[in-house]
Amino acid sequence: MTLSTVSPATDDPVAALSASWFGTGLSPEAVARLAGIAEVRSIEAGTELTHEGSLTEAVGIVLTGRIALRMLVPERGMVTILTVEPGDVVGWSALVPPHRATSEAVAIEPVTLLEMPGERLRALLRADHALAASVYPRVLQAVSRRLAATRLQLLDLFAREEWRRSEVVPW
Amino acid sequence: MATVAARPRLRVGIVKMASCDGCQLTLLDLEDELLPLADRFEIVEFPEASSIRSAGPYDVLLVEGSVSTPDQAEEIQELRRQAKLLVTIGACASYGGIQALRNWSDHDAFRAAVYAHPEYIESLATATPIAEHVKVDLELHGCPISPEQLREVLVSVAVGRRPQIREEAVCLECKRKGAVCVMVAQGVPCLGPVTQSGCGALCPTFGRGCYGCFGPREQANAASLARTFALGGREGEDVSRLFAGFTGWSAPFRSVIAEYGGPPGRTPDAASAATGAATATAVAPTTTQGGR
Amino acid sequence: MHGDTGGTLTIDAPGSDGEREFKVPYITRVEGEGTLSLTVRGGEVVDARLKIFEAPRYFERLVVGRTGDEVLDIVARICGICPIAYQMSAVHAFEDLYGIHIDPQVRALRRILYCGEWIQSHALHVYLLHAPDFLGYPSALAMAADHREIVEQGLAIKKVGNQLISAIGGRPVHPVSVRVGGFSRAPRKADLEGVRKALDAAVEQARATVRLVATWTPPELSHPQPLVAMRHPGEYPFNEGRIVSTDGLDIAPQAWGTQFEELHVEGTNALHARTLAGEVYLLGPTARIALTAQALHPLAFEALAETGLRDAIRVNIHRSIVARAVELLHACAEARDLIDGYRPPAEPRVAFTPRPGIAAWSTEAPRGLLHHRYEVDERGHVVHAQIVPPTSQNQGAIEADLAAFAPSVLDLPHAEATHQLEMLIRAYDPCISCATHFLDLRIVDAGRGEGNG
Amino acid sequence: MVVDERMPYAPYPSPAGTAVAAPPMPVASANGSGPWFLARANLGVLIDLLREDGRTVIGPKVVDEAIVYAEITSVDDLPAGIGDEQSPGHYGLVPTHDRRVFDYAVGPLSPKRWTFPPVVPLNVGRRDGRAVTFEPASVDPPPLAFLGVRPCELAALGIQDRVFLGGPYTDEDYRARRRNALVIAVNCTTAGSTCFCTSMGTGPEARGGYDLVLTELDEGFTVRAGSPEGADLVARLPVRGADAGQMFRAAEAVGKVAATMGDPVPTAGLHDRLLAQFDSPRWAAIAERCLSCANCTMVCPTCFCSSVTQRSDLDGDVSTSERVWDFCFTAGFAKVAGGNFRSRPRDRYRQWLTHKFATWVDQFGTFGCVGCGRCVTWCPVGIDIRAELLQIAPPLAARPEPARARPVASTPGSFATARIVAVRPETEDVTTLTVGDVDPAFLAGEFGQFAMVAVPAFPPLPISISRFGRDTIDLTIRAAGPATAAIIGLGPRDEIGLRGPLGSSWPIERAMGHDVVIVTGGIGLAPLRPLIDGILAQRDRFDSVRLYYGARTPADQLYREELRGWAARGDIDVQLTVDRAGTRWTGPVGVVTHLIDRTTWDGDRSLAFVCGPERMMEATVEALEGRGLAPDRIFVTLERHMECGIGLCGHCQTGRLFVCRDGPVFSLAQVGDIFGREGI
Repeated sequence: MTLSTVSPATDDPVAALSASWFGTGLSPEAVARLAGIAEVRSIEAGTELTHEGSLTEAVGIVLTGRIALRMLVPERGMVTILTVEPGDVVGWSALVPPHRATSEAVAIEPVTLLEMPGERLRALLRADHALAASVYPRVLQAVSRRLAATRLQLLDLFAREEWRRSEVVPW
Repeated sequence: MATVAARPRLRVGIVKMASCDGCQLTLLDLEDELLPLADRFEIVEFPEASSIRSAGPYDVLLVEGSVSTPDQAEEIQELRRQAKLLVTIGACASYGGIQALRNWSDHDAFRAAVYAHPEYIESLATATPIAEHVKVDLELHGCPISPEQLREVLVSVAVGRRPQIREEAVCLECKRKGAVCVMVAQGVPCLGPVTQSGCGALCPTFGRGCYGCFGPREQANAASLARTFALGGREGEDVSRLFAGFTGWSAPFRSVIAEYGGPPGRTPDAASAATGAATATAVAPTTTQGGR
Repeated sequence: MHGDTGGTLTIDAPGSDGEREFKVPYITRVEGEGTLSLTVRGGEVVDARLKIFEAPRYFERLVVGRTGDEVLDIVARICGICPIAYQMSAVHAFEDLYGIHIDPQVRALRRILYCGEWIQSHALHVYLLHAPDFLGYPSALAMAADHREIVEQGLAIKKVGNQLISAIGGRPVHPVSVRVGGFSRAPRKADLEGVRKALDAAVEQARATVRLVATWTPPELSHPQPLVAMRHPGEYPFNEGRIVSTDGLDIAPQAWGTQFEELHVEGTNALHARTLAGEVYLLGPTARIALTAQALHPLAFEALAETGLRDAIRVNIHRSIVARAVELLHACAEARDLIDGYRPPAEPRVAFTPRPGIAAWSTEAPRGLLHHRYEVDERGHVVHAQIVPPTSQNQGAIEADLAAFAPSVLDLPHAEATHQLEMLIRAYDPCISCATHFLDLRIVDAGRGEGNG
Repeated sequence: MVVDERMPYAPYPSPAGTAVAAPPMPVASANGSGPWFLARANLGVLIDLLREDGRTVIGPKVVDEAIVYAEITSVDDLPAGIGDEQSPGHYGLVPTHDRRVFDYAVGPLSPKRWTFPPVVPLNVGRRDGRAVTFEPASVDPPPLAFLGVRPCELAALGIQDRVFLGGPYTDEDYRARRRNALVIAVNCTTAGSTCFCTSMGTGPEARGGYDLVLTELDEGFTVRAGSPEGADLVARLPVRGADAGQMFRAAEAVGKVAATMGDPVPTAGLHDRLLAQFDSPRWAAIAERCLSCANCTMVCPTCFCSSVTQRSDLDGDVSTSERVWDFCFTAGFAKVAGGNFRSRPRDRYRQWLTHKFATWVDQFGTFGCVGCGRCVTWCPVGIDIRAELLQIAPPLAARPEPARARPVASTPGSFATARIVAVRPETEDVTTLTVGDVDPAFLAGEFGQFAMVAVPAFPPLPISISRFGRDTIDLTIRAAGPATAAIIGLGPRDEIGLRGPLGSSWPIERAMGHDVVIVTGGIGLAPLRPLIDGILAQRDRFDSVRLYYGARTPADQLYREELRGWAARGDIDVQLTVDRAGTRWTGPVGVVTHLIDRTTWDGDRSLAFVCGPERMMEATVEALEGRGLAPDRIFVTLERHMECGIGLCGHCQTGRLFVCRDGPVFSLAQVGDIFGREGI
């Protein structure tokens, strides 16, 4: 039901990366180095990318499609708490010890993903501080934005929302 | 500011090309201020009123009339060289005047229709505004010009300021006077909305439509007014005749006249030209002048 | 030619029989541009030519295709000094053809309007153009240095004339209210109050004018000429009356063409008007005074009598200034009477339907009889026009007078002689702008050594 | 936002003792203010009285084939049995076959000619060597009495009072002339085809600003006084009390005239509609016809522009200055040394029209137009501003604007009963009531306004109106307590009490010709639904339209069918998100900003309408500002405890605002730093 516009999928990692929110603003060198270890993956709808608690093997950037982050809630079953939309990062925990997934990630639409293996990416960033200096802020930005959004969700605004209502409850 | 005594008298010339002398006369019509003006301006050239002749130079040269003979075409060049400030006075000098109606016609046919011996007639095919020949510093419009505006020009030159001549439609003077619009209330065609003010909305206040003797005002939308006349049920020529007057050769009016089939009586025009020519070349003495 | 100065003496090449030529390359203080060239051989005038280099404007052609009302606006532009004369001859021509009978009050208004034109035109000529010749100044402005009160009096009278025209026609030059059938708007009595008051003073000033100009001694000349003017029983001629002459002519105002014509005259390039008998004749104040003085306003008649110059006027054109002054008084006095009797007409303008035919009429312009003749088609559009202004008719008389007058100045210093000749021409108050459209322009270069070869 | 830019009921009070714009005197003091009856035969007595008082009487008179204001010396000068016919570009007199003297619409002249004359001397400047002096011209206008002033002209006088006397600097010439003029008005019992005072709210009945007001009947005139001077005058007139029949016939005649005029210039939102059209191609089209001859401005009774001209003696040592009428259509008006700011006629016409109907409001608080129709009749080429306004800035096609009615019930305590015609559950706890038999004022309500809804025994609740039907309105209510439960519990044919419509509204007109972004959450969609209806009803008047809607869960989305329908149209980008969802939901999950963050559209040409919980709006505003939207183009709602709904109880006061009266819709610029601040 959404009519969101997405940059067309491509098999060329460089182009894909540069076109993504994550890649824009990175120096050509940086893009080249990251692209060097990246590959474009197509994922079927329904595919599980990670399990909650399992090792995160790769950092991905969603090019098209949508990935749901889900958690198991006792008595309520699986609950989608967030969707990762095109341009955003999935699997950031691959960069942060202990590299364990914080939720289950499931493709709820066919997804194309630009994927960078965690090991090699970490090695790359350790070796190249300049590259690290330009990549980590982006990762932080993605994470913090997600954090802020999650807080708003926590407020459960609509539940407590009193739109146009100032009812004085009579005793 | 220095007083008159201290100020040098400015040399003023008044000359004419093809015209009726009415605009020069307007200077003499400033009866109350004519002599005081003469105290401040040295009128070094005014053949209509003085035997003193001069070749300039002039601080201010007032030029009446349109250029319509080869001599005048030469003469105006020399006059321009002699004049610090060249001011044209009247519709002839600014727009060619009524005689510019001939500009629509084949000159030879026109001449033949008027003169028994056209080969004798030395005149240009067109009667044209001064500004088409030399740079004009200021144009005083009107047929004739407004004494007030003439006065304003002389005063402003003497005092050394820019003349205050309003750029607006005749309608503003008309409404300021509280006159009732003849076009809206009586259906009389009126050029006031597209005509430069200065006459004091004379015609509308005298119960007839403006015939544009002060010429088109800036941004004159003559085309729209003409359309309105046409919607009022007039035929092509009866629209063009409204604009084909003393300032008909001005660009805005000219294009309307062209759009509505040219001015009445233009040549070639089977009906009138033929008649005219016929009488012009007929034998009887009374008709030798007739054609003219 | 605006650079030329006064007259010049040219002695012909050896071998010619010593002839003198007087030239006034640019006649000043007249309406428009003209030149005089006079050739004298052995004390006898062999050629006198008043030539015009005023540019042609083709008026008879400009009115073709136009309606009566449009013609009124157009022909006014023939002359900035006597536009009303042109409107009057034209409007009466069309009303005569269309069988229009105008309201008596409209008729009165037209006389008042014409009075206004006579007043401003005569005052202009008497004080600003002609007087300097008598008092010896190049211009009225120069004259004002010594005779300011005279010039101011002239301007004051002239102003009243302009006020009259403005009150009825909106503005002194090219007034706008005259329409076929009447006026576009008739003034309310109140509109005339201001000028009515001014007329009291003007009448007195006009009286003084007659006395003043009567005292000025003109150059000697005794040369009576045939005179032509309009005459109307009981009123001084403006718009109506019959064309009469000292030779007993008496015809309707439409009938000018049956008794007069304009011809190519052998040896000149100008067209002159002549009676069918080939006579030259004189129009204007002189002729009117001579032919219909009895119709003058009593005040004017009395003033004329006082001068005792009635006969002198008849024979010496330089005296025309007196005739003009008398008419000035007449116009002021009559305008005053007419305003006192004026009641606004119920309808300022009567409706009419154009009909085809010949529309012809004559009226008395300040300078004399002005004849118009239009061929009109069934749409009321002019297909052909003829306009015969007074100056064109006076042409022959002017040259005849020059021939008669020249011998008396031959012995004067050349410049003075030339000046006197120019004076003579000015005495006619010639309106060259008016005349232009009928004068042949081949001699446009006359002023530049024409006659030398 | 609901500014009624039409003439207020009482024009700006004039400084003069006379013609003070007081609302009609209450019936209680009728003995002091009438109504009386003046027999036709005695009208002359009134004129004579005024002249005896030394006043020049300026009244209707036939001059040059038109009825104009001119000096009246006797009753015979009045146009008895003469009326007029007017249409764009045409005016003509016609016999009326009766003896009435005021049976015409307005002519080309108005009292402006006397209160703001075309030419007024300003001063005489003198120079003597080095010394200069300026001697101001003295103003000593003769005492006047205007007779036959129409209600629209009273309004015009009020407007010029505001312009010349209502600011920090005043025009003393105007003050003097105004003070010296007694105003005797006449209610309109006839209207020209070019009249539209009903639209501008200025007529056909005088509401104040007069000393006396007459209404013409066959046998005479009913008379009311509007000032002490008027009352004194009546005391000297041969009048008797008007009988009920006369009063009825007078009221009936005026009422009929109002009906014939209708509402040719819907003024709701006109200010914003017009300002949104600066770049309309229509201006050039008008300039094809417009002669820029300035006749419209000169016959306009409110246009007040002028220029100063000097006339100096031959030495330039003495010069007199005059103020002359001059207007935005003349060449010199916007000229500077460098050139002309409005060289093209299209610029001049736009300047005039937008001033009259928009910027005048910003400057002086009312329209600059009183609906007299003069500019239509006296335009030589017959340009009709009524038609042009509809062309350039048409009103919302969704609901043709009914004549504006003041709510029957607005003050606390007064409720108009309405009947529920349908009940529709939206979600588990949200229900939409469709309500009929409502006060017409509701049908004319504006998008975003709310109603106070009451059922006996419960406190009234402010409920936003979620749809304007032809003869019903929708109220979408969320069960959140006993009162809401009680309302939701009602069924068809049950009655409820309504007050309103109240509060401000979404400025949809300002969005015309722009991109529209609507961001909302939860039940915040309800007050925005009429806005969406309005936009979709004339989609072509707007550029891109985006709707971002967040709900708690898919099941909490309102109007689900309509959301699908909107998305299916393809001409509005509908993006939905939820805070949490089960596995069956394949749409986005997360807060609304989550949807905006990565979008690429450009906010320069956008207006945003935001409604939802304040925290959600804060986050949204941040995201929108990140998109380049200026604070005056972002509209939010404030939620406060509202009881009276009209800014009188104080509950909802927030900073300098009463949310119920000034809001609930505000531009971000309006609320400023109040927005999102704790504890205010």
